[in-house]
Amino acid sequence: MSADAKRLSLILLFAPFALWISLLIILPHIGMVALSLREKVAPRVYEFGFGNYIDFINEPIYWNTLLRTGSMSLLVTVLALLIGFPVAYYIAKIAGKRSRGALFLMCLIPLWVSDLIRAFGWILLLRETGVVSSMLIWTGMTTEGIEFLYNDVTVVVGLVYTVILFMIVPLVSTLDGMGDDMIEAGYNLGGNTLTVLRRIIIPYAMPGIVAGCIVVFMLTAGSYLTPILLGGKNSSWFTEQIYDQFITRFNWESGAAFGILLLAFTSLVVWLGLRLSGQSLANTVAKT
Amino acid sequence: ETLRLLTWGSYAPEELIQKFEEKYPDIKVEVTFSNNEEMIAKLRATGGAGFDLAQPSHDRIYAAQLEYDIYKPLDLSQINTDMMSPVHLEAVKANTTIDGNVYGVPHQWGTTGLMADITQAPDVNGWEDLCDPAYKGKTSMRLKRTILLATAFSMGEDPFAMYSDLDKYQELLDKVADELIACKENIKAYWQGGDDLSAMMLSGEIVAAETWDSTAYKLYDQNQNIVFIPPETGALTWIDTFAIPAKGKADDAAYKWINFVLEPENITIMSASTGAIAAVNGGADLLPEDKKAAVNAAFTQADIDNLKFFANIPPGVEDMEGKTLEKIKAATGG
Amino acid sequence: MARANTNRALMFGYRAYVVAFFVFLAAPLVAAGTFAFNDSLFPALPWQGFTLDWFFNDTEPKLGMFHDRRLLRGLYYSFVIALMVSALSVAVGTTNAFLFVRRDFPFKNVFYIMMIVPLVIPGVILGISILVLASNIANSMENRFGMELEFLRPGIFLVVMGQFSFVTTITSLVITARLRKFDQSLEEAALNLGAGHARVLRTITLPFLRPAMIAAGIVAFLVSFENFNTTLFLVGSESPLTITMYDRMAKVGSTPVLNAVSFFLMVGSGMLALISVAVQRPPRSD
Amino acid sequence: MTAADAYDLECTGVSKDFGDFRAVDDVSFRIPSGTFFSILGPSGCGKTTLMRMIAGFEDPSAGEISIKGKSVLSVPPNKRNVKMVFQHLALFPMMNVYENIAYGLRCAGASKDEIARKVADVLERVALPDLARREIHQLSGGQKQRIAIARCMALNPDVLLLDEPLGALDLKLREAMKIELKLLQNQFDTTFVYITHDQSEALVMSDYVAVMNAGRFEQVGRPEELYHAPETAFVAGFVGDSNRWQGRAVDVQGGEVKVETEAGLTVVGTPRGAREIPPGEAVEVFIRPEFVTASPLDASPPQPAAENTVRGKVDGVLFNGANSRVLVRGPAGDLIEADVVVTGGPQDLREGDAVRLDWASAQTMCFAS
Amino acid sequence: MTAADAYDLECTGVSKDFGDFRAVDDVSFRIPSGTFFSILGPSGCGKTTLMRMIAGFEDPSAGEISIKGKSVLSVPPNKRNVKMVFQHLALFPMMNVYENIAYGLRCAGASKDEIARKVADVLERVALPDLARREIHQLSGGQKQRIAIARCMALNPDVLLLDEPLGALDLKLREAMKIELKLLQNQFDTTFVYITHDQSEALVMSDYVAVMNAGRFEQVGRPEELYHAPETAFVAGFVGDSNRWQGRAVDVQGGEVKVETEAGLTVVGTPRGAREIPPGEAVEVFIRPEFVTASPLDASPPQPAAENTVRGKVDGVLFNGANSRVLVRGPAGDLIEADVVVTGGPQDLREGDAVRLDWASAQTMCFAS
Ligand SMILES: Nc1ncnc2c1ncn2[C@@H]1O[C@H](COP(=O)(O)OP(=O)(O)OP(=O)(O)O)[C@@H](O)[C@H]1O
Ligand SMILES: Nc1ncnc2c1ncn2[C@@H]1O[C@H](COP(=O)(O)OP(=O)(O)OP(=O)(O)O)[C@@H](O)[C@H]1O
Ligand SMILES: [Mg+2]
Ligand SMILES: [Mg+2]
Repeated sequence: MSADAKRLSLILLFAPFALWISLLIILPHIGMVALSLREKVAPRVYEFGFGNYIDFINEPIYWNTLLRTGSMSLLVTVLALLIGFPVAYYIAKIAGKRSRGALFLMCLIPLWVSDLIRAFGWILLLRETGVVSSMLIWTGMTTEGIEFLYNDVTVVVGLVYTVILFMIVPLVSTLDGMGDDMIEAGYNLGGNTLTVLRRIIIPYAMPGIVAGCIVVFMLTAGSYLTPILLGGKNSSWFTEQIYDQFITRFNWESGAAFGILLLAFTSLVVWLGLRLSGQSLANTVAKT
Repeated sequence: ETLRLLTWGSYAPEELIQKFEEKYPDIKVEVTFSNNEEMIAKLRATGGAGFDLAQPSHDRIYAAQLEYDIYKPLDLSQINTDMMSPVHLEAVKANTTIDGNVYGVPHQWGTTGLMADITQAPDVNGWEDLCDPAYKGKTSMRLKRTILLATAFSMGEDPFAMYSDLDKYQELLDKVADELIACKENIKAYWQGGDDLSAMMLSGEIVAAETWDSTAYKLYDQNQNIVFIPPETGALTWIDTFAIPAKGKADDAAYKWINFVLEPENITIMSASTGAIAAVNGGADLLPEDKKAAVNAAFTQADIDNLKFFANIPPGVEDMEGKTLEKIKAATGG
Repeated sequence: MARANTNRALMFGYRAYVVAFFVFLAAPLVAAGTFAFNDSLFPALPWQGFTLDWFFNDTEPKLGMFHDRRLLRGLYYSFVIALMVSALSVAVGTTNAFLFVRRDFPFKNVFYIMMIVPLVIPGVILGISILVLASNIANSMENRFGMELEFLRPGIFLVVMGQFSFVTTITSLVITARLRKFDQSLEEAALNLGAGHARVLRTITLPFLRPAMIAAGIVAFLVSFENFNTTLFLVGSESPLTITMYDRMAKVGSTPVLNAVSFFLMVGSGMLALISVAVQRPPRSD
Repeated sequence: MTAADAYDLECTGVSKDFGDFRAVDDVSFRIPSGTFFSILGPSGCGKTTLMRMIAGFEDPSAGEISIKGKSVLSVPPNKRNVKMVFQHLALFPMMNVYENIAYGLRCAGASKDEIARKVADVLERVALPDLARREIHQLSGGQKQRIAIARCMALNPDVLLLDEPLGALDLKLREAMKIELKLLQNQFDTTFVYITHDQSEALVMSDYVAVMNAGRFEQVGRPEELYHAPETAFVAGFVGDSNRWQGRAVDVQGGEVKVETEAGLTVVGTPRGAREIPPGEAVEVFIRPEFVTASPLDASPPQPAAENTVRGKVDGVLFNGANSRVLVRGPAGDLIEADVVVTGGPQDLREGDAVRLDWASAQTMCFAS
Repeated sequence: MTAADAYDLECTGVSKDFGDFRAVDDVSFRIPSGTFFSILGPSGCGKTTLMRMIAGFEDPSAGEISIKGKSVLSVPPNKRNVKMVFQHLALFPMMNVYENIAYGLRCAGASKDEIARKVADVLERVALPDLARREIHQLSGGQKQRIAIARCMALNPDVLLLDEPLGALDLKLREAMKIELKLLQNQFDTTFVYITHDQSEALVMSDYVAVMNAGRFEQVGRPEELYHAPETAFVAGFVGDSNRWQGRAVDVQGGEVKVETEAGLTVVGTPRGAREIPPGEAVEVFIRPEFVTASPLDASPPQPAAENTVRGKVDGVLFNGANSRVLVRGPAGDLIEADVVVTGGPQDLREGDAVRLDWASAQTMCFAS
């Protein structure tokens, strides 16, 4: 191929990528930053300023919600890791060749339906007159219906449910790449189960763990339906604030500011996480 | 040609649409369900495009039009205004006229009040009863501006009167917020739409709630113990209107639809679906029989005289109310 | 099996845990699906008997999903949108794969990270940022030139763009992974055997990528079909199914017809998922 | 000290079934202290399975395994003092060289100083003292090899197991590592059990070699024994190169067998192996190329006739320095290989030359088949 | 027909630079029709790069490449009648055997019948006539190899290039394929250019071998020439095994050099290579193990003294059948290898035996270094 043809084909290949990233990702975010810096002073009159951000700082409701969203997302991430890791390990290392694929597929089942249906399913199960409560009454463990919905525990459970696949998938794929001989070498050299887990399996799976955690954290912090539907009167999730600003209060300017804040906040957490674990975005998320 | 309706759930019953399409075979009707806030939000985003007919409440047109210019003036000559009950027509016109242009005409009206299962909660008759510890964990309300206004009324204030003095209104809102936060523990959940409310009520998970009268009537159908109760301080009354988005592309079809649903036999079908009363002369008589019974069971003449119509929302108030609602939502209750 | 000290009790507990996990995974779906067959107006206990009305009945109040025009229309829009999104994102994913696997250019790593980033941006933010940009452009075009750019207003186009913006990351990663496994000497071998570049692409490279492209397309289709967060802000009057269902739930009243739709979707996506597994499975050597 | 103590490793009647497939079938052997012991066999014959039982990763279905005279069947793998070098080495990629070697010492609870001392010591002994801080991916193939061995040797194992550790290396390096491994074993003076399917590795390095086939040991012996006195046809064919013919015994007398091969050649050989060869029996005949003398028909004076003589034509000369060979097409149309010396001079055999092949019956091994 | 036509492939002064790294440096050679020509060199010496230039996948930075006497520099790779067998064969996994072979014919626009006929024909010639409908993954390693060759040969190339095609095969199969490849080349009578870093492959199969190092051709010649008369130290070391010492020429006379090695040994050898060896010059000395005779010190009657004699002790016996070897620790403490015959009898050398090593000066190659 001649140099010119090479250059031309490079440009042709680069164009869709550039259009996609610049028109759909970069420009919209710049636009959002710009919008968030507009202060509304009167109907149809706006000024440049940081008013929307100042409002955010001055109003504890807002930053409390952001912190709450962040900390609950972290909790969900940790839980998803703790619950998902043994399952991923089972799929990758203990299940037979044949059942491995089947189990992996079963993990993906919840992906087949939308958030909405999943939350809907949980509501049917957990409401006061729902399946679980009815079962408890039927078995005589309680006489009155119990309301499982509308509390933080349910929200966390629902969120863990929604995101756990995104933890399991990268974990399975990194653990899959670890030869059995690595683990056997760990035992052979005298390690017990705990040592092997702590010194060999977990360090090896680190890129997968970090990738899973990043995706799970971002998805949780950005989720909307699950906390709203399962949290009921006590949900207050930051995406809901954004939604309210945009939709129920038509206040795009502060909605945009909130969006930027959410993005900045979650990015900060992810960056810290990468820092602490000594990984980089390219060798974790990209690999899996 | 397509008529794209932006309206409330149940404001476009399948039966009527089919009938309409039979009558005008070249028009197809597409419906998007929405609520007051979303209607404005959607039309704001599109600059008034994307829909051909919207149905916001009468108090939500003026400010939105001033701020975002999302509706086009109505051509009253194309609308069969003679059918409409003059009281409602004039009320709506008064609320939606800007620079001499009229932006809305009435369609249906209804109230927001209370609903209770009288066997479980026999003495609910004021907004404050939703916070009665006797019904702890068994009541519900909708966390929207309606409940702010209702609570203000139940505290003996008149929020509409304070719209002219926003500082005073803010004070009132703060008091209302305290009240509602205190009440939060009593609430099972805030309902979002007619459905979850119905489900909770029918299943007996709650025994009393704020409600749209239409929802209450529907439940009355299924369980005669569930009745609509106009609160002592007066049921809050809304009128849903017709308004044409600024960039609607099927005005003709829109007018046809308006006139079509104002025809008496169609009103009955419509009201059967919405549970609300058409804003036409003798609207209540055009209700289906069962609904009529429910209305009659719910309202005495005194209640009707006590109706509180929503006043226009001046600019800025929406923000104040929004923040108050967020505060209530974020407060950690039970 | 990579375990030493296989303690029977421990293994039993472990297996039980895994089983419990899968029960947890399946529970809400089973619940949502099962109530589709409950002969009641509300998706709740008690069980009133088995019925298929919520699929096939054609009269109110038990209007079955196959006779519910709005649901069907939602389904149709979802389908159209998902098709467009998967076609577009697979196409761009493929060019991205070639770009990042085959080409060298300055700042490649930075661009590669940029390619991944959309995956971790909350969907809500993607939705609103695109909405904001599109309406800004549309408004200013209108104010300056009096041009009405309808497609920049909420509607199918923006929904497609919004979903495309992050789905493309997924398809790019899937196809890139496959292309990395491609042994470039296959292309050279084809050239060596006398094929021109276009023919090599058509007969060697694309057939090799095809399983990944199909799988990526299916994933894109499913993700698009289910997407709520991004779509919510960009939807116009043509609501896809999830939005229709949400409206139904929140604004009208959920009847078991929603369960019927859920059941239908589970079956549909299940089949798609199986297809994607089937195409990705390497041929058995025997 | 009991007699059993003299053996580092002892297996008695060890079998392993996977479902109804028997991977290892009644294997017994014992290895004296300080020996380099190889297990040689084709792919899939059960070598790895046997080794994994010794290391404790599989439980035998039957039989007994003892180390230093003590049964280890109930000892978990991390408590057995048998260390293993894995086929792909299984160095931990997330640790550097130092940490890889220190891992086992840490597990054993050694103190920090002790670890540092032992790691330095073992690195010294594998002649890589400066590599402690290297990451694994920075090592060459041969260095990785030695680190994998060092990691095990730091723990002073009773027995070191090596599962085809040279399989992944390239040709030249493999040659060099063969000698190096042997020297390392000498140096550490530990019992090595070495698995391979490459006969030249087994022959070159080992004190004893066990030839394994389909789960069973066919023969255990010193390399020379296996090469010169194979007890089964399998061993004769698997160890070293051979011309190999199928045939039928036509006459048996005086310790010699006369065989007619399928291609129609008649050869005289000696019966080998445990089974008698009655006349008429189907036999396999093996003759190593180095025992076949090839001489130009015309030039050479007739040699003192060997028991077997065949005339043919050179079909090809495979020059390979000291290991050169000719392919001769015999009268029956079959190819016979014979080692020759190629000096580049005029006396060398060339393609198309007529040749005579001679070999002795003593070196012609016949097995009942 | 011009003289150049007699050469299928001709390279003149070909060089290739990657950035400022020169991968191929001024290489010239020509290959007569129908020859098996090997390029032998260590990893990274530029073999693949040279071959890719011939196939047209890289453009030379300088020089000329002609096929059948015509320059092909401006001919794109898909138009050159030079076919290539890739290291990992590059069979198309999504096509079956038939389609793989048909691919090139289709590109050339052959008719359906013609394709069917040619595919059947070439499959016949590689002795796999029944495999047309097999999928690639159903083939064994050796079969794949032959299909890859068939795929090229179906197109009647002027030259077939093979880039280490045996590299991926396992040991036993590689041995068998060596002979098979040679026979195939005979059969097709096409010029083969074969790349390898395995000297035994190059020696066994080739008519001519070019030894390549660091981008340059060190020597081109028949296998025996390279083995017995290497022109450079590199060739002497790379082709065949050798004992190799660094040293210094202390005396040069009568076509012989006396060298003192670094370890302190004194050896007499003959100067080789183009460069003169003046006294005092640093030299490298090579002696092949098969030219070193090892005899037990006590037992054997003194042989007619060779020019070089050393006494030592056996450090190890590397038994490998006909290719057995002893490692002898010489007086200077260095190890010397000598080929021996190990029969398993009492006369065999054993570890610890005192031995005498003898070798002739004629076979002791000295190069100025
Ligand atoms: N876990 C297992 N389950 C069932 N069969 C097995 C298992 N492990 C090994 N086998 C079978 O046992 C036989 C012996 O396997 P093993 O790995 O011991 O062979 P090997 O001699 O090491 O071969 P290679 O030289 O290829 O490594 C093989 O046929 C293999 O398929
Ligand atoms: N595209 C390239 N860019 C830069 N350097 C290259 C390129 N291709 C090859 N080289 C360098 O050129 C040298 C020769 O490479 P080449 O692949 O020809 O070696 P080789 O002799 O085939 O080795 P091997 O036996 O390992 O295949 C190597 O040092 C290699 O790193
Ligand atoms: Mg093995
Ligand atoms: Mg190469």
